[in-house]
Amino acid sequence: MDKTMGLRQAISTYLSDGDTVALEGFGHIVPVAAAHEIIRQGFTDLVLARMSCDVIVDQMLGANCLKGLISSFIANSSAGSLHELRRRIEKSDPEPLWFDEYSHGGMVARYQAGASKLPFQPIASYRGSDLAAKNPRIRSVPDPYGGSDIHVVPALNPDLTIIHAQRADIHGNVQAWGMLGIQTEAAFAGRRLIVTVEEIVDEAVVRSDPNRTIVPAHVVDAVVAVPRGSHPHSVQGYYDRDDEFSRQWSALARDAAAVQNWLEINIRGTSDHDEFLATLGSDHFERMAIHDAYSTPVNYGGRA
Amino acid sequence: MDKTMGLRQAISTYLSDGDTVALEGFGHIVPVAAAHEIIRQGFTDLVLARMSCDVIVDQMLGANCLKGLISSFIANSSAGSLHELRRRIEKSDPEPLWFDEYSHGGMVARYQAGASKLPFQPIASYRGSDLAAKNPRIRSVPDPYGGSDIHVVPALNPDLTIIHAQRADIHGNVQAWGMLGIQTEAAFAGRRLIVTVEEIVDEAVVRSDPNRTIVPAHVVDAVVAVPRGSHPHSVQGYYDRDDEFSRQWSALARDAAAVQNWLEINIRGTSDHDEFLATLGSDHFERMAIHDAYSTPVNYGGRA
Amino acid sequence: MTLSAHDTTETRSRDELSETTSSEAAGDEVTSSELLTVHSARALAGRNVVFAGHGLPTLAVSLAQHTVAPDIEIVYESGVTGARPPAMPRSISDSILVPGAASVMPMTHLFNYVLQGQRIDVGFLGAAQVDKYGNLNSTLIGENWEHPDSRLPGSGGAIEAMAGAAEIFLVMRRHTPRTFVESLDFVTSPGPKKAAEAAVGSMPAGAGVTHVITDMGLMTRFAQDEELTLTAVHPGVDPAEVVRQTGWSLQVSPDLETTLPPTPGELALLRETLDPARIYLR
Amino acid sequence: MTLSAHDTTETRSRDELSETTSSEAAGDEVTSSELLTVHSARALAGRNVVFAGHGLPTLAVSLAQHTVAPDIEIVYESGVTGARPPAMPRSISDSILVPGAASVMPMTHLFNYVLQGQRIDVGFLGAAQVDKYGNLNSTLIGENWEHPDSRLPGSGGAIEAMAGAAEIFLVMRRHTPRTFVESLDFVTSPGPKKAAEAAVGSMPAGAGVTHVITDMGLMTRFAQDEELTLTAVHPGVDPAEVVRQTGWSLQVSPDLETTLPPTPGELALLRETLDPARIYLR
Repeated sequence: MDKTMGLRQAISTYLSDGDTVALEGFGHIVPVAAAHEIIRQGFTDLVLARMSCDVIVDQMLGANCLKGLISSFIANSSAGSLHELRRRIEKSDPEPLWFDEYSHGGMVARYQAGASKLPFQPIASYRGSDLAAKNPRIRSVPDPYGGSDIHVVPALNPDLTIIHAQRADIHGNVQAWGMLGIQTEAAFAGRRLIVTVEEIVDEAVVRSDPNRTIVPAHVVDAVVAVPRGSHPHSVQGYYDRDDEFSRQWSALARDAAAVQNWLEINIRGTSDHDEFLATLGSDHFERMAIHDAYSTPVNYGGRA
Repeated sequence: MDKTMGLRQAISTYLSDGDTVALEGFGHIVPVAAAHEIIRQGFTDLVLARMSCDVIVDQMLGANCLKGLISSFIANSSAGSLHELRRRIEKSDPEPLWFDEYSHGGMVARYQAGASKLPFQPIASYRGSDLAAKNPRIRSVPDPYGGSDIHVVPALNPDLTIIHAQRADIHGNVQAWGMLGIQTEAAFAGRRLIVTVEEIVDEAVVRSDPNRTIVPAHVVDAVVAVPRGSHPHSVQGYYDRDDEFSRQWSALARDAAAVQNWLEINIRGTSDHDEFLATLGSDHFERMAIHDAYSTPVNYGGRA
Repeated sequence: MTLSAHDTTETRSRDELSETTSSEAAGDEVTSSELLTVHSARALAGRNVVFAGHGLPTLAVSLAQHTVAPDIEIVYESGVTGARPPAMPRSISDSILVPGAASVMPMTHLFNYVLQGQRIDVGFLGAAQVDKYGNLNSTLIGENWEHPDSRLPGSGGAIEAMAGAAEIFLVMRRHTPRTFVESLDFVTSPGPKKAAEAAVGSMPAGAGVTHVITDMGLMTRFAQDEELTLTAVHPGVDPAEVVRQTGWSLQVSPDLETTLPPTPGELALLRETLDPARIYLR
Repeated sequence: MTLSAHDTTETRSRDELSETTSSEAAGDEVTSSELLTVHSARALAGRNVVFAGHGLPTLAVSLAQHTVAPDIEIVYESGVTGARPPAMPRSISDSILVPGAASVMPMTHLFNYVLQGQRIDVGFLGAAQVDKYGNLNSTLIGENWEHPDSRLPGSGGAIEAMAGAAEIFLVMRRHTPRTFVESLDFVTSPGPKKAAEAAVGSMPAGAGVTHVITDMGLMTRFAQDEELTLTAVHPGVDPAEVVRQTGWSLQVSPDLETTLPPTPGELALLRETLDPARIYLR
């Protein structure tokens, strides 16, 4: 079944105001273009699930898309703070944000339970942490094998999950390499799933290496070709990350008005991701060029 | 650190009488040569953990290595019954066998809890099954999020896990492809880990494709080169399975004396795996030849 | 392991593979395997994701892809999806499934995310015994669980398929009072009614066994408390004989139908395209 | 995310990267980064598997590989093991870590099997605040948890590193009473003493913080109820000043030592081999 779709249509078809939406990718293959399209379409009252925050969280907050955040790390990687997010948490400026906070291990466990359709997942690391004291959704169960009670975190089943990957076939068999984060679990946990990819490839390419598939087709609702869809984050084998942008963002976002201005020009002022990329200038990606380093092929041969 | 070792030394170093030993591999990349070496060295009172049984279970039972079995499928794949095993269970012949029985999902959950150092893992599928009624180690915990009580299975942490794979470097970075079974979880769950491989390769080969690594070096105690170590099971890209042997086994093992005779000639009568292979005849593996089908290389390139 | 219909005991399967159906209408060259495969395939109309063993279920899904369900996808217990093997696989862990497949998942993904994760529309199972509510036994025959008369393979993934799949199709090669029983010797894979009667545990996600395909005809059930009902017999089969061969008082549909025999097109696909070596269709 | 020592607040790190140590003996060209890196590396003797962030911990592990611990292996929070990047990574999720690495694990394996799985000998952490038992705060500064004065990055994987690693090495760039506090504003990552006082949950597997490396000297603690003890000061540092800069009554070892300055060999390795572009060693 051909599940290819344009980004605009995919977002408008599978996302609704008030949804919980997971955008995953751990500093690599991040669905940035999809986040921008959510802003463009003016969605509101979303709850964003994202283990490790970055510029897109500040941007979605600035665009007033979010009423809540589920996360375990809320800095801008090593580039600094996310000031739009800090204003919301520290000063309720411009309004309060519901923040459901875990550790990375807790977020992994929540997605895993969600993907597995279990009500919760045990986790061993929360004893004595104020995080467990603060968050009423971190609970405990007895150990029927005689150990001490153990903490549990509830399943996370986003209404929509969006991930980005290097490639997929038109059916939605998704392949990725390099740092994989929690994408497979987030994909299976989602009630709906959009996958943006650098390129849609012939299924013979995918099928030459079936162990490389991180999400099988039957889990996918829409496959969207979005070259450079992860920028300013990297895509292994395609382009490097744009650290300069990430650093600039942490400076820019100290000023709430500057965030609004940036969104107006760069996101709301562009009709789609291609137009957004065009504003960066034609030579912008030269700085993000990579060298080639191909894997040694493995032999999948079997009985002829 | 160079962790390469001979099979005889690896087994004698890391296994003791009375241990729980996991031999995993789901009809593919099965550590058969390691099982034979356990028989040769005459270990006793072992508890074998193996999701899906096969000829090596019958052989280890015939050799009186096992006092117990932890499993979820006890036929000889589609080749028939394991008669040594059935004699033990149906008639306690020659003596009783402790059989700790689960479903495949339960075994997966047990290894997963073991690898994760959790006391147990929840599982949704056991409500109403006599398997849960029969096995006192299948228990339940309340759902602190308001659902019904849910079953749990206890962590499985074998004293020794042995897996087989296509290749590894001398440090123990293990790469495998094709059907992967529960090997990664069994490896992490083990207190000790031996990996047998078709070949030990230059680390540059492994490092050209780091996502292909199923077990990282720091988990591995010994790496052993054992070409054709999975025979009569297949190794993707190396050799096909020997269905004729598996079928013959189900016929042969109807007779307990024939099992003893087979073990005496083929295992106890050979000093190592090479000698065992030699008894098969030099043209035996011509029937197990495969065609070649190489994966399309992927680009791991990054910032130069 | 998903039980193909012929996996439950080794001795039964050999004979039955070569057994021909008694149906005159289908022509005496139609084997039992072909008959069961064709009716399994027809029942797959409208379904998308199937969990199945090798042999008959694999063939049924292939046939459905060519007929009633072009986009249907098969997931094997070994983690393989989208397999396009050059020849019939000999088991669900046959390496021949892998080259050219769309994905190979590790067991954690297959059992946690796909089966328990409720991603399967139809799971094919076989069993040594089935009761009127579609509860299945693939563990043992006999009264004494510790020392059964006959020890069978056990669950494999059958429990997870029953609990997680939206529906289960049960294929039973031989409809007898020993296989269609009033009371199972062991409940390996409980349907939702049996599960609901238990004290603890998560309720299964799906409807349990909804279709039974046998050498005599077809049965269905859809609601939790509904019994299996005979809805069709194969041409030439006397419904009274089906009732006699059933270990409980079998309900017969007032609208009982006679199945349409395999069409020349279906048989041609099976014999010439899908299993030309007749590895399975002996 | 593992906190590199300079990650906790952005404003602090920039200045401190270029700050030089006050130590005369080490030569005024020895930067604070170099001093902390060298002492972190020396503390890794005898350890095998380290969980660490980019920057200083990465450099410390590399230096240890060349000196006290040739076989030591670093595991990054992004799942990468055995990385051999051609240049210093800019964060733990820098794609430069991947080409030529020994493995890349998905998050489930990293967090469940490696960290919770107790496979780590030493985890490097940073923090905004530490108390006398090595409990760490990387979540917020202020009294009001809902509206803190300053909201910090949060746990990332710090809680899991603290609970699962055999030992934690804490790197604190600036030893002040605001960072070494009597009472944390928020206990993000509890050590085993704090964990033992809690009512529920699994006890941590490891010893918690055993080594603290600061710009003034070194502290250690090993037993659950043991306080951090000042065991060494850098050359020229007055132990009384360390006590004054500590927010609790700091125990000073009766065998207090003065650290050996970075050797020319260590400095040459850092500057010429490991970070020749001086990306981190500014």
